[in-house]
Parts: sequence; C-alpha cells; structure tokens
Amino acid sequence: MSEPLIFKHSRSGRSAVGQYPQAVSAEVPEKFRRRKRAALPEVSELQAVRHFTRLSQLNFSIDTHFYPLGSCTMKYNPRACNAFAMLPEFLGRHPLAPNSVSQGFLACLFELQEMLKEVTGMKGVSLTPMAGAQGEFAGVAMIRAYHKARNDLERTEIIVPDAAHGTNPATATMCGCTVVEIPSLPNGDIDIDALKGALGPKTAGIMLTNPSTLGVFERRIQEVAKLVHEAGGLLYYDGANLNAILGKVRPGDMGFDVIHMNLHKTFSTPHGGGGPGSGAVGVGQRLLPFLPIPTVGKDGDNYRWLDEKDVPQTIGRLSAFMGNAGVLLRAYVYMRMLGREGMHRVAEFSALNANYLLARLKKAGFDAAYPERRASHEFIITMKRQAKELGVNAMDFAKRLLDYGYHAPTTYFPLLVPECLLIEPTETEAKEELDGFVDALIAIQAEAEQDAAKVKGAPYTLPVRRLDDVRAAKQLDLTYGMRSTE
Amino acid sequence: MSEPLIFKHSRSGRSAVGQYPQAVSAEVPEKFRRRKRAALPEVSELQAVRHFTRLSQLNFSIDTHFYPLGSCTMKYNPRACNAFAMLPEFLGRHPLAPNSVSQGFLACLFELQEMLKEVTGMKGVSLTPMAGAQGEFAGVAMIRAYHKARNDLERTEIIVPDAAHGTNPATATMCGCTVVEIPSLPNGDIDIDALKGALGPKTAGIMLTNPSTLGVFERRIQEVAKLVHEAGGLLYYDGANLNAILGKVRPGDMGFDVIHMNLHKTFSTPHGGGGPGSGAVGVGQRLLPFLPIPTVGKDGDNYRWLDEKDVPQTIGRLSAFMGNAGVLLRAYVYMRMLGREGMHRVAEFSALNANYLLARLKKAGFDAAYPERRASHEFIITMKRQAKELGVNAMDFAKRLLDYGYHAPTTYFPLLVPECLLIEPTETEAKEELDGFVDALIAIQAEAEQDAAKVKGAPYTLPVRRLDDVRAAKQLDLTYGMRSTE
Amino acid sequence: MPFIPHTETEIGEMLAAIGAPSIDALFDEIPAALRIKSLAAIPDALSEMDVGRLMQARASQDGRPLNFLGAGAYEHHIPAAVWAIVTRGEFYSAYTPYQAEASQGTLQLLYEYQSMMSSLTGMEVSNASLYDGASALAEACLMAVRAHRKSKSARIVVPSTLNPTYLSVSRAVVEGQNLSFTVLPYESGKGTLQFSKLEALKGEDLTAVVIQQPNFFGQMEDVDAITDWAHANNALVIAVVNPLSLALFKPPGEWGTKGVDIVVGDGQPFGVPLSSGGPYFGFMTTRMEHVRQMPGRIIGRTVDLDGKQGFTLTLQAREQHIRRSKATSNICTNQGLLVTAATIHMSLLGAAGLESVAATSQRQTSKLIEKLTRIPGVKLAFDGYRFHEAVLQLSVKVSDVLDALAKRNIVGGLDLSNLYPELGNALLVCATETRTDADLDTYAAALADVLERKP
Amino acid sequence: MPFIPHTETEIGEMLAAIGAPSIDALFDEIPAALRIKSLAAIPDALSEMDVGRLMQARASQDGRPLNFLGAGAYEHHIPAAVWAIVTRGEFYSAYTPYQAEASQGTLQLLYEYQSMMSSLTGMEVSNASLYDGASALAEACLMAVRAHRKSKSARIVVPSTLNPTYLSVSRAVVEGQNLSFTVLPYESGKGTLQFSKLEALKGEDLTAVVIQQPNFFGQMEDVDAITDWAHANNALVIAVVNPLSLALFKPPGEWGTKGVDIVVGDGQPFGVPLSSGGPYFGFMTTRMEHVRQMPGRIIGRTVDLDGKQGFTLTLQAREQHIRRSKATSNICTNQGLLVTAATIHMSLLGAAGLESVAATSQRQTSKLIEKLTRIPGVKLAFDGYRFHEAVLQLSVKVSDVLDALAKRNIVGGLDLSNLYPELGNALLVCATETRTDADLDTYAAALADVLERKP
Repeated sequence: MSEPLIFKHSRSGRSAVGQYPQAVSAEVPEKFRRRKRAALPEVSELQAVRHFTRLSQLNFSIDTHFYPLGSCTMKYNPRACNAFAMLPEFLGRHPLAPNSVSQGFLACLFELQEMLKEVTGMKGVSLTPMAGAQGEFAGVAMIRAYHKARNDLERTEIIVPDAAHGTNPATATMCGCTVVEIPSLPNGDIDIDALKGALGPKTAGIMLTNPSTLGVFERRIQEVAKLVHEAGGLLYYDGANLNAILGKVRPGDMGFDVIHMNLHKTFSTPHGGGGPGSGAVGVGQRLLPFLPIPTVGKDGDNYRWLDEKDVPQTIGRLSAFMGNAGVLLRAYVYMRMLGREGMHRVAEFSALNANYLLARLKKAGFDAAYPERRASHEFIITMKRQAKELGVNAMDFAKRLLDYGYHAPTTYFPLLVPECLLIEPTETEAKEELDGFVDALIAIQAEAEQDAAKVKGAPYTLPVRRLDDVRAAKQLDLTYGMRSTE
Repeated sequence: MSEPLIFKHSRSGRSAVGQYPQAVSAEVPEKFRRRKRAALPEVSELQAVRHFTRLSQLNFSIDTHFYPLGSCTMKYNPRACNAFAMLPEFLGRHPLAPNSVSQGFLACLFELQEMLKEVTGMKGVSLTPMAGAQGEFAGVAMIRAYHKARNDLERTEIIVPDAAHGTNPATATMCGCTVVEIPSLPNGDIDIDALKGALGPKTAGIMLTNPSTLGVFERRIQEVAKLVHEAGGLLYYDGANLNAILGKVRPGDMGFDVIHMNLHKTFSTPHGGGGPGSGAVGVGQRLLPFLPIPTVGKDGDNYRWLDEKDVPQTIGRLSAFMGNAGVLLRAYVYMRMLGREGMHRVAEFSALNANYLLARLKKAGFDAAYPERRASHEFIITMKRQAKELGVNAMDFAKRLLDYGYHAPTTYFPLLVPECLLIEPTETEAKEELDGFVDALIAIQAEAEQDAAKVKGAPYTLPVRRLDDVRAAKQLDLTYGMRSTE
Repeated sequence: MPFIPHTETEIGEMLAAIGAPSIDALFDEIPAALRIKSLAAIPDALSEMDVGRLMQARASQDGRPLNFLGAGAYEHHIPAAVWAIVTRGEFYSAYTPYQAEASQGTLQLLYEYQSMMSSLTGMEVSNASLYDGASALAEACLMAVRAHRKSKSARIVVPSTLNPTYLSVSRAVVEGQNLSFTVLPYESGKGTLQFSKLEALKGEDLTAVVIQQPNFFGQMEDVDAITDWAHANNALVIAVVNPLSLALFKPPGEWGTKGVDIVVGDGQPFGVPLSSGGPYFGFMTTRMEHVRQMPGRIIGRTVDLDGKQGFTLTLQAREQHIRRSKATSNICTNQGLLVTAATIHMSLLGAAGLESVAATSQRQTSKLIEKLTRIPGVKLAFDGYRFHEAVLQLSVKVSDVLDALAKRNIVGGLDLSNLYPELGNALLVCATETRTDADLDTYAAALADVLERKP
Repeated sequence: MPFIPHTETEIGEMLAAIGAPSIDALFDEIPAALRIKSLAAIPDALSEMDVGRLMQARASQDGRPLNFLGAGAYEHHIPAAVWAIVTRGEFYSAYTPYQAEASQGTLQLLYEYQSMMSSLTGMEVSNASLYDGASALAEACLMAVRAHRKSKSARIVVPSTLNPTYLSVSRAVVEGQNLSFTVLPYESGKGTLQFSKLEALKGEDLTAVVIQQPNFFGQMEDVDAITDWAHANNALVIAVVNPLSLALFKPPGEWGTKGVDIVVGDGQPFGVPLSSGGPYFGFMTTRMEHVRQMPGRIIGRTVDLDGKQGFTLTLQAREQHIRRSKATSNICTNQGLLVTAATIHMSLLGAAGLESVAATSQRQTSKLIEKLTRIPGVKLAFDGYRFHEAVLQLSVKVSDVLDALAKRNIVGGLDLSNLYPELGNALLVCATETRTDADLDTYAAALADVLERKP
C-alpha cells in the first residue's frame, strides 16, 4: 500500500470551494501584494479526505498495535479525554477571554494543578510548559533563578548521569549551564563516589529520572538527595518515567526540588505522531517563587490567572498563552476517571506487565541488561550476543518485529547498553498481547539462527522496506520539487 | 492483515469498567431473573478500540477507494453533513419531545420536504420511509390505497420491466399485488407493444426507473405515462437512479404520480456498510391524501407534526417515530451546501463522468451493452466475449480490480445483460481516477489474455482470497460457537 | 463547484473523448419539453461555514431539555469510543458488503453482532438488522405466517400493552397481505395482559401471539404462562423486548418450557443516540429451524481459497435481489452503521456493564416514582414489578402539564390520554442511569409547582 | 479497573511467572520509608458518563460568547473533515515516527507540510514544527546566533510592535544564553516601526532584526526597507508572520532584494481551534544554507531497499537524542497532530481559499472599524494599511468596557492599556470571516450602550 503525494492529486483550478467565502478580493497595495500564489495543492474535498485517510492507514498506532516503546509510555488514550476536551465551548474559548467567561475552564486547570501536586508530593505546579523538554528547561531555569536570587552566581554545573535522556544535557546547555556527566554502576545504580567527586561549590543541581532509563529504581536516592542538598545543589526529577512510580512513591518525598511531568506519557494524552505533549512542572517550597506563568489561582470561589504581578520572581512565560491547554483538559479528564485508587494502579500494573515480560524473555533465553534487578515499568534486553554470534543486531530484531505486527521497542537507548532494546509494555496491555510479543521475539530468534539474512532484510510487509537514511541526509529532499526524483 | 474475533480477546472478569455505573444490583423476582449472563465479550476499552479500528481497516470505502458500484451512487459523503447532524442538541432530542422544544429540528425537515418537492416536481413529500425499499413499499401502498378509495378494487396488477431492481417485484408482492413483467427492447427502451398488452382494467400501476437500470434514458416516457394513465393506472418512479437526472428533468414532469428517493444515493448520506438509508416519497396531487405519516406542516411561524388527524386517509406509519431522522438532517445539509446551481451539476457531472468512462472503455475494446446510446450516470459493459474466449468472466474482472485498488462495479445486474458490469462513477470523482480505472481494466484484459488463471484466482492482496459461498450456505456458521471450527 | 473536481481543461478533454459538444448534449435523449427550466424554490448554495452556523442556530433553538421520556427510545450513556469508531470513513462510507473480500471489516463485525444478539436473546440465530423495532415486528408477523405452515388464519394476537405505534406500523406494513390482528385488553390496576381473554381464544387458529416484555407501560408480563399457552394452542410466539432489559431478565429463548420462536425489538438502547427517533435499528433472532424464513441480511463464516477464515453474506436466496417477487421481504439497505455502534457498545459494556446500566435505570425510575407520587395529585396507575418506565395518573390534563414543564426545560414524559383514554390523565415516565438524583429532584419540584399552578 | 485489562487469574499467573508473591513485592527495591501512604487529595474515580456531565457543565459555564479578540489567536472556519481525520487513531495515538517503516503516514504528511510552508513563506526549507509562535521566535533568535558566525554580539533588534508576549517568551527562553534584545519604538499615529531609530543603529554589531508583519497592532510594516537595511548592516532578518496573511501578502522570502533569513509564526489560523491557547504549533522556514542550524524535526524523502520512495527523519545529528549537550535545541516532542490539522486544512482550502478567507477577514475588520468609530467616544489609533486587526481608543477605561461587554456575552478585544500605556484607553479588535455583518452590528450596538452606560 502506498499513496502518492498530495501534489500529484492537484490540478490547476480544482478546489474544495464550499470551504471558503466566495467572491471577495482584497485591495492590496502593490508593495505588499503577493505576486504568485503559493504552491498549495488544488484538490477536491473527496481527494483530500481520501488522501489523508489513506496516509493514516500507513501508520502504526496504539489504536491499532501493541507499541512497547521504552521511555515513551504508549498506553491507551481514552477516547473520552478527547471527546470532552473538544466540547465546542472549550474549542471556541479565546485564550485571552476575560476570567468572567472562563470559570469552567479555569476550574479544570486549578484542580489539575492540585492533583498533580498530590501525586508528585510538590508544593506548586505550573501547567504551561508545552512538552517534556520545555518542562525540563523550566526546571533547570528555576534552579538557575534560585541560585541567582541567592546571589550564588558560581553554581552553573548540572550533574547528569550517563544514562540520562538526551534532552537533559541539551537542556542544561540551553540554560547556560555546564554538564558534568557521572557514570552508572554495573548494577544500574548511580556511582555515589563519582557523584561525590562531582559535587562542589559550582554545583547548581542534578538531573535524574528514577527509575532511571536503565529501567531500575535508584535505591540510594535518599543518600543522593542528601549529598546534593548538602553541597548546595538542587535535585531535578525528569518525569519521563513517572508512570513507573505513580501512586507508589513521590518525587517530593524522595527529596526532589523540581519535577517535570510528561502528561502525554503518565497521564495518557495522545502522542499525535510527535506531539502535542505537555510538560507541567512541579516544585517544592524553595522554587515556588520561580514557577513559570501563567498559573491558575483561586480567590474565594473565583478562579483567576496568576501572572508577573503575583509571581514577580517567575522565570517568565514559555508560551504565548497557556501552553497546550487542550492537552491539559485531556489529562484532567484522565485523572478524574482514574481517581485515587486508579493512580496507585498505574505503577502497579505497568510494573506487573514489565516484570512479567522480562521474566518470560529471560526464560526464553534473552539477555537482560540488569538480570538481578526488578524491572520498573520498563527494562532492557541486549542483543549483543546475537549481534556477535549471528550478525543480527537490535535494529534487525526491531524491524522484523514490525512484520509480526508489533511496534519495535526503543533501540540503542540508553547509549551505555550495547545493542539494547528498551521495552515498556504499559499497564493497559493485556497478558495475551505480551505473550504474543514474546512469541514473536522467540520466532525471530529462531529465524536469526536459521536465516540471518531474512531478519536483516526486514521489514517486508510494511508500506516500505528499510529506508536509506544516509541518502536522506546526503541528498537532502525536504520539499516537493527540491529534487527531480518523481 | 486479519483480526481475530472479538470473543478471542475476551477473558472472564475483564471489562471496560469506566463505562457503566458501579455497584448497583437489581432485585429481580426469580420468575423474571436471567440465570446466566449473555456471552458478550469481556474486553478492555483498548481492546475494543483496537479490535474495531483494525476491523475498519479491512474495508474498502468511499473515503479510501474509488467505488464505481452501479445503481448505488457511491459519491463523496461530505463530512459537514455528519458533523452538523451530530450536534449534541440534535442527538439528544427525544423523538416525542413537544413541538415547542423542536422548532429547530422541524424547520430542517419542513425545508427538506419543500426542496425535495421542487427537485422532483411533486406536490407532497413524506420523509418517513427508512430505506429505498420502504419508500417503494409506501409508493405502491399509496397506489393501492388510491384505487381502494375510489372503490376500484380489481386493480391489483403492477407492471414491472424485466430490468427492474429486485426490490420492485418484491415490493409489489408485499403490497398484495400481482407482478406483470414486460421485456425491454434491444436498445434498452421499454417494449411499448408489450406494455400495451399488459395494461388493462386490473392495472394498478407501473414501476419504472428512468434512466433504467440499463443505464439509458427511456425516451418515450411521455407516451408510457399517457398509456398507463389512460388505462387507469398510476406511475411509480424508483428513485434509485435520480442522480442521473437531478436538476435536468423531474419525475413529476415526466408524468409520474409517486417517487421514492434514496437520500443515501442522490443526496449523499452515507451508506454505512449497509444502511441507514432513507427512502423519502414524493407524490402528485392524486396521492396527497395517502402520504405516510408523520410529515411536518407549518402553521404561520410554527412547525408541527402532521398525523392521522391531518391526513385521515394516510397509509399509516412506517416507523416507530420519524424514520431515519439523522439521515434526513444529513441530506438537508447536503442540499443546502449544493444549493440551486449545485442541483443541476449533479446530473451534469455524473453524466460527464459516465460517458467519458464509457467512451474510453469502448475505445479500449470493451463491449458496451448499449453502444449506440448515451450513458446516463451509469452504463453497462459486458464480458460475454471474454468469458467465452478466455474463460474469464465478469466476476473475475471484478475480483481482480480489487487488487488494483478499485472497488468492483456491480456484477450480474441487471439480469438481462449477460456477464455484465454496471459502472457508475458519480460526479465527485476526478478524471485521473477514471483514467486509472480504465488503465486497470486494460491491464486485467491483458492478464486475462496471457494468464487467465491469474485473473481467475484474484484477489490476492486483500485480507482474504475468494470465499467459499457454497460452504457458507451449506454449513451454516452464523454465530460464534455454532460450529467447532476455530 | 462544491464537491465536483473537474477543471475547465478536463471538461474539455472529456467532452472531446466522448465526442460531445457540451455537457448539455449528454442529455440529448431527454425530450426537450421535459427539461427543467429552473429550481426556483431551492436556495442558493451556502458554504460549509454558513450551513454550520445555520444548523447550530437550529440546534440551539431546541436546546437540551432534561428528559424523562422513554416510550421506546431511551437516553443512555454512550461511550465516547463508539462513535469515534463508527464514523471512521471505512465504516461510515462503505457500501453493503457485496464484495466480501473488500468488506471483511463490516462482515466480521456483523457476524460478531449476530453472535451477541443470539446469546442475549437466548436464540440460535440473528439477522444483521432491520429498520427499527416497529417495522421489525411487522416483519416478524409476516415471517410467522411463512414459518407456521399449519396455521391458515394469518391471525396474530397482540396485547393492548404492546407499544401502540408498533401495532400501527405492523398494520400499515402487512396491509396488503391479509393478516389480521386480535387485540386483547389489559388488567386494570395491573397494566398487564388479561390472561382470561387469551384463554377465551382457545381452540381457534392463531398464527402467533405477540408479547412485549417489559410492556409499553413498563410492567412485566407473565411471559412464561403466555408462551406456554400459545405453544399449547399451536401458535408461534413473537417476543418484543428492550435488549437492555435482557441483561437482567430471562431471555425470550427461555420463556415458558420451550422459549419463543421469534424475538424482535429496537436496538437503540445500545449505543444509538435519541436523535429525534432515528436512525435506530431493529433486531431479529429466531430458532435455526426458521432461519430460511427470516428477512434481512445474514452473515456466515466460511473459508477462502487458501482455507483462511472469512465472512460473507449467506442465504441470499431469500433476498429480493435474487428471489425478486418471491423474496421473504423487500428489505435491501438496512441499518448497518447503527449495528456497528451497537456491537462496539456491547463490547465495551459487556454483560456486566449492561446489567449495571439496566439496574441503575430501574433504580432511578423507582426513586422518581417515589418522589413524584409524594406530590398531591400524582398517583401510580399500576402495581406490580416493572423495569424503567411507569404510568402516573395526574389530577389535571397531561398536555397542559407537559407544556408547562417544557417551558421549564423539562421533557416530562408521554401523554397517554389519547392512546389509553380509559386511564384518564395518564403520563408515561422514564428515568435511565443518565438521570441523577438531583435531576429527579428538579423534575419533582417542577411538577409540584406546575400542579400547584405556580408560575 | 478502568483501562486495566488484568483479571484475577491472570495476575496470579503473571506473578507466578515472575516469582513474586504479590504486586507490592515488585516495588521492594523502593525504600519502605518512601512509599506513599495515601493520595487523599485525589477524588474518587468517576465513570465516563459522570466525567462527561462534569465537563459539559464546566463548558456550559463558559458558554460561547461572540468573539472579537485576535492578538495572536484567530477564530476561523475549520472544515469538518479536518478533525474527523486528525482524530483517527492512526494519527492521534501514534508516536514520533522513529520507526519510519511503521510511520509513513505521518512522515509523508510532514513532508507535504514542509513543502507547503516553504512555498507559502517563499523559503526553501521548513522544519516539522515547533511548540508555538512565541517559542518559535525564541528558537529563531538562538538559531540566528548560531547561523550568523560573523556576528559576535548576540544582539537582536525587535520593534515594539512585535507581539509583547513573543518578546517575553523569547527573553525567558534565551535567558541563559547571553542574548540581548534592543527594542525600537513605533511611530505614533502610524503604529509601525520608527525607521530612524533603526538607522541610528548603523554600524553596530547586530545579529538579527525581527520584523512582525502584520504587526501586533494589525498594521503593515515597510518590510522591504527594513529587510534591506538589516542585510546592508550585516544582520540577519527574522520574519514573524501570520501564515494566513501570506495568502494576500508578499512572502518573507521576497521581502527586500534578498528576502529574509528565517521565518517563524504560529500556525493556529490553519485548522487549529482557539482552544484556550493551545495546542497550537510554531512553524519555521529558512534558506537551505541554514538548514543545519534549524531546530526541530525535519523529514526527508529517500528510497527503500527496493528503490521505492519513502520518508524518514533526517539531519538527526542536530537533535538532542544524538548530540545531547551540543544539540541545536532540546526540542523533542513537537506539535505533530496540529501540523496534521494544518496540512489537511491547507489542502482543503488551497491558495485560493486562503486568499478568500484572508480577504474576507480583512473586509469584516474594516466594516467593524467603520461601525465602531461611528460611536461617540471611539476612535481609530493608527492610519495606514492593515490586515484584520485594529487599535481603537476609547473615552473610558477599557477593562470596564470589556467587563460590561462580557456580561452581554461578547468578548470585545484585548485591553492594551497595560502593554502600551502611552496609547491610553486602547483596545485591539479583530473580526475574521466567521463574523457576519449582523455580528458586527451586535457588537456596535452593545459598545454604544456600554459607552452610554446603558444597563
């Protein structure tokens, strides 16, 4: 199955004419006037609908496939979240509408702030960051602002474990900090000695996710917190892995000063093929004055926006309005549907699924990266042995899984485990789905042993076979018409 | 691609528990109590969503494929029609709600009645029939009621051409009439001599569609009308082919006394994989007293339902409430978007597409059933020659077209053209889509000449290959668990 | 041109290929005198934006009153997932699955639906839907005549507690086919069939007896006794049921000693919005022995050329496009999209969920009755066990009360005074699981005000 | 358990396979002291029906006032087809297209989007989106610093007619990176950049000049002159544009003699509902020479093992997951679903449709100004050519007027008195193609009443 580019359906003079007002032309002075229309497609409504419907069918998605993509928490996105966030009144509300006609919307946001405080153990929450990376930015920016406000200007170093998400060091750099990387121990825990060595008067803070990207819980987190705080630094919690501990342990209780949450992971707002996400931040007492604006406050029965006047030390605004407001409504609906007991279950069943999958894979002969550890909501297997002995690497396994109808796990991340697959089943998948996935990996292993080339040539049943990424980067073809090809 | 039965995803105790109220149990007296729960699936919400999403992907549809199914008018179903018919107020309106809280809805229906009168040239319209076949029933029942009201009790014969849709004779029988079939001439017109022979004192009426199912316009329709009326009969117009003449000629002007319209064909409400349709009926002066109820009337500025009290001679009610009300709203939106000029264009461009396709196929060597005639909105080609010379019949061509990404035309209907394909492209398809379809037929013809078995084995690329219909009918397996298979 | 993709260039090319001078020439076989001059009564085209504004205005005009009306159409929660999937183009814009290979999604879903409905009703087979509950009953009556070869009377016995509209529709649909209906009265004070009147028919040639459970008043009939009586008297039994009630109540397949012969009803409570009365869908299930007399589409499981499981329309020899004047029915298009909704709905709710919805609806109706009958001038018409509807008798004219409630944005129920004049000022009310306790209080307060003629 | 499919039996089987006595045991590596005791502040679970009722009540509370506010977020008609397709599970619930073979739908769509945006802005390449218009400007400033190797100042010149929020966001985002912003005033009475102030910077090391067109007041800047001046003074030019306006106006790629270097803006006017401010999406296009400095995802066309066309993420070496602390940005998740909406929207409207929408919006705003300025106490702040926004000056305090209008169910515009105190009681208003003439009259009548202090 394939579908030509929309431009191939275009004919000069064709249009979906019912979609726009007729017979108005603007009088534009010559100096401002556009001379030649943009090369947008000219198609009928049916052609557009058919084209994009067919394109959609070329995708894997949660709604069609098991998607055990480690670190991404691809769980079911309840349809109710979308339906209720898209009520016409919410869709039609202008972001700058007066508070008097916004109480319903503001109530949802206020309550979402309160619920997020409770599940993270934080003192304040700002919902404005538009993605995890922006939440990270806000977090580190607040740490910076905190030290600056104390006139502690030398603190510009951010400690990051080698297993961290790429966004962590990138964010630290963006905030004008220097990154100090520390190693992990063979058992997956942080090297406390290395940490001690890294800490000092220049330490602004440390960025951690716990459980780490290695899929294991950092057991000495209290000691880490104590050390960092004693050194004058603050602790930043990367919420990418919050699903693993939701309702079990709270970052605030572990000693973290700031957290960002990926609402599109833990709180199940959709990933949308690459966003929108939402990276709400929570802070402890020390960072409350620095929260990004706007947030929602409550005076008596009245909700209102809080801005510079209310939070004069704020790190400022991160979006033109209130971040990804519609995403926040979806997260709010999700949390209300789960309720208190549901929160606890998130970690419980994501851990059950991950540990079960790990147990079955170990039993089937696959190599766990941390075989002695509990899995959190995810875990790592390494294909180092297969790569060496059979010439079939982690990517080959991943691509072949697509033919079996399973989305591939995350490959080659974290960087420090060779040939790794980071597998996160999430709590919304049924046991038989996990069993099917194990069976597929076993079958691929058998294929690899008998006919490695077959696995290396995968996938075979998708819209395209393996793509030439080198050509893509060398012979850049980024817009229709850039190259003569087709 | 395939998807197991939903029952295969079911596990005892599993459920989408957020979808229903908790912890209420009814006290049911033993004599009324259900003893064993029904064997409905027990699945999670994700499993249901994934299952049915995957099932949907196994279908061809207008939104994904060109669908030139003759006699079915598979044109684009504008998304706006669905969106506006599904406004929450419309969805929430109880069918028996008082008129005072129904004026908006009733206004739409009243205006739809008026517009349908205008495009058909009729004097009254009832929107209540729920499908074409029910509209036909209403039409013939009104003819019967008319004769009965005149005490003309012998008129029980309904004349039907041999090319008619199967519903025509079935309907006549359902109304307690006898069917008198008359032949078509080799040029596709009605055999007027045969008609004259069939007419008489027992003639209740004649059921025609014009253009006929042979894809050609009955040129002597005025003569037919005169003959039938002179014989004391009435003329019924089967609106299945109304798309061919919309805005060009009106059944009322041709002399028809009653018409049913397939709103799901001509007025583009969706087919939904087999309904809902809507078979609104229009009548001339003579049949006004017999219209099925309810209809919508207007007193001053007030709309209200008309019932037995207003139409005492009505043939009665055909549905519990107001037929497929939501379908009617879709048709209303469609007609308002097309507007006056748009009505004319329906026939014009459906005829242009059909005649172009016919011209190209004739040029490519295919045999038109009526090569000397204009196509209406559809036309017939016959594969009689291919069947005889190559052993590849119309069904083989149809199945092979699926592999080329085109839905098959209607096959083996009308019954009187051997090995026929009835092809209706509709006005919403673009020229390049028609060209692609012709190219596919040419390619299949070449395949048939070189390797007939390949064509006869088609399809190859669909979820299943050709199905064993004989086994389906002989070893009935109509519910899960009926047979031990799988 | 809205929805028409043709460019001027293409029109020219296409006409050239046809060999016609103009589009108008394509209609040259139509007698010139017949050609339309104008369609003056059709308004100008509106853009989608303008139609949207118009439709929203019309919708807002009707608003969203608080609803206590049932009478065959019930307001239930519909999971958001249902219509998100139903309106996917692949379901929404597909045709009847004549090309089975290109329609496996629809066909498999219909097979699953047939399985669910058969189990729910306790019968062996189901068709793939009819238009609505009322016309399904008409079809069931015709089917009973075909299936009961020994009965020559074509006489159908119906209780007056059957939904009156269902009887009207049945009469209209079978009008040309010499069926007759014998209507039996109900027991006053009980609102259920007067069994003695049935017994009085003993020995007569009856083709079938119709039983609605719960009946139009919401009361539960003694279905076991009626079923056994009918069978003992050589009549078939046609059950008319609310499918939701079957989550709690004995399925028709288990009524009496043998179970009924045909089950019909309206599937609306399963995922179909009230939507002013349609589109809904009628369902029909029966015993295997009658399958060839059943109208409507039926889907069967079979295998393909490679032996792989697949689904297809079967027993088409019954249908109009094959049998023409000898078909079991003229039905052709049915209500596939609504069946799609119902199948997803049943899958999401499951038997446990439907049970909970039914029980909650019943409980809320009980609470409603309790609250309303505390108001002076309101009393309950019938004793006995009921599902989620009840008949109340008011001290004043019902239509006036309903008008006054409508002004308070409440749809208060159905006025029965024309349909059952012997009941006086009778009002049929309903509360489903969608009505909260606060809603019930709102209604009770409004009704009290209205009856006290407060403004 | 909502959304959790595990049965008791399965839980037992799974724990047995793991070798753990209980689910709780799976958390035995977490120090006991840290374990949560309770989450008292989280309410009990609600069913979907109850949440739906709650959300509808919240939504109804806010209602649907008649809107005349723009200021960076604009109410336009969105074809019904757009979100029907966007919310299909295959788009809605997919992840970032890391596995290209399983994501061709999203990838091809993004490539089509890049093509459309490049052409619309008159630039060579586009990324696949950023968060929103404001943060896109921040990213553009950082990108300019990277791209303009000869400039050492990291100094960005911005007019005060730039959307003030865009400047706030840029300041917040670049805070840690030693950029500085020089803000230039506007010409009073004209509402456009005071060109002499720009000329006064001649000879200084400027990294980039930002131009917003139309500017925050809706006025059109002399973009050709500013662009040429900036280039002549060795500064890059960053254009901030409303993409809809480009249907009428000269694209940034053609400003001045060479065109600008980077174009950013908010894509919201293309198929994205107002939705309280988000999710929207930021777009960014640039010249080919700067592509490696561009932040965000970029999709390229390539071929597969069989030589078949396919699409994939490319130039990933710029990104955080490869470059980590040396990445061009920390951006990761972007706004893919909104880009999906915009791409479908642009395909449905086409250049002709966008032109018509833009022209109609401009016309309705002109009419609105005409009607409002006829009211005593209302005057237009600026002369000159404008798009679909305008600044009015009122005789009384704007916040009071807006409150009074809100009570009449009208959102009357943006109060500028805090942002631009020098303008006095200034109000920014906007009318798009969605505002009918009757709507404009409604506003004018209400404003007249409010200014006359009628109740």
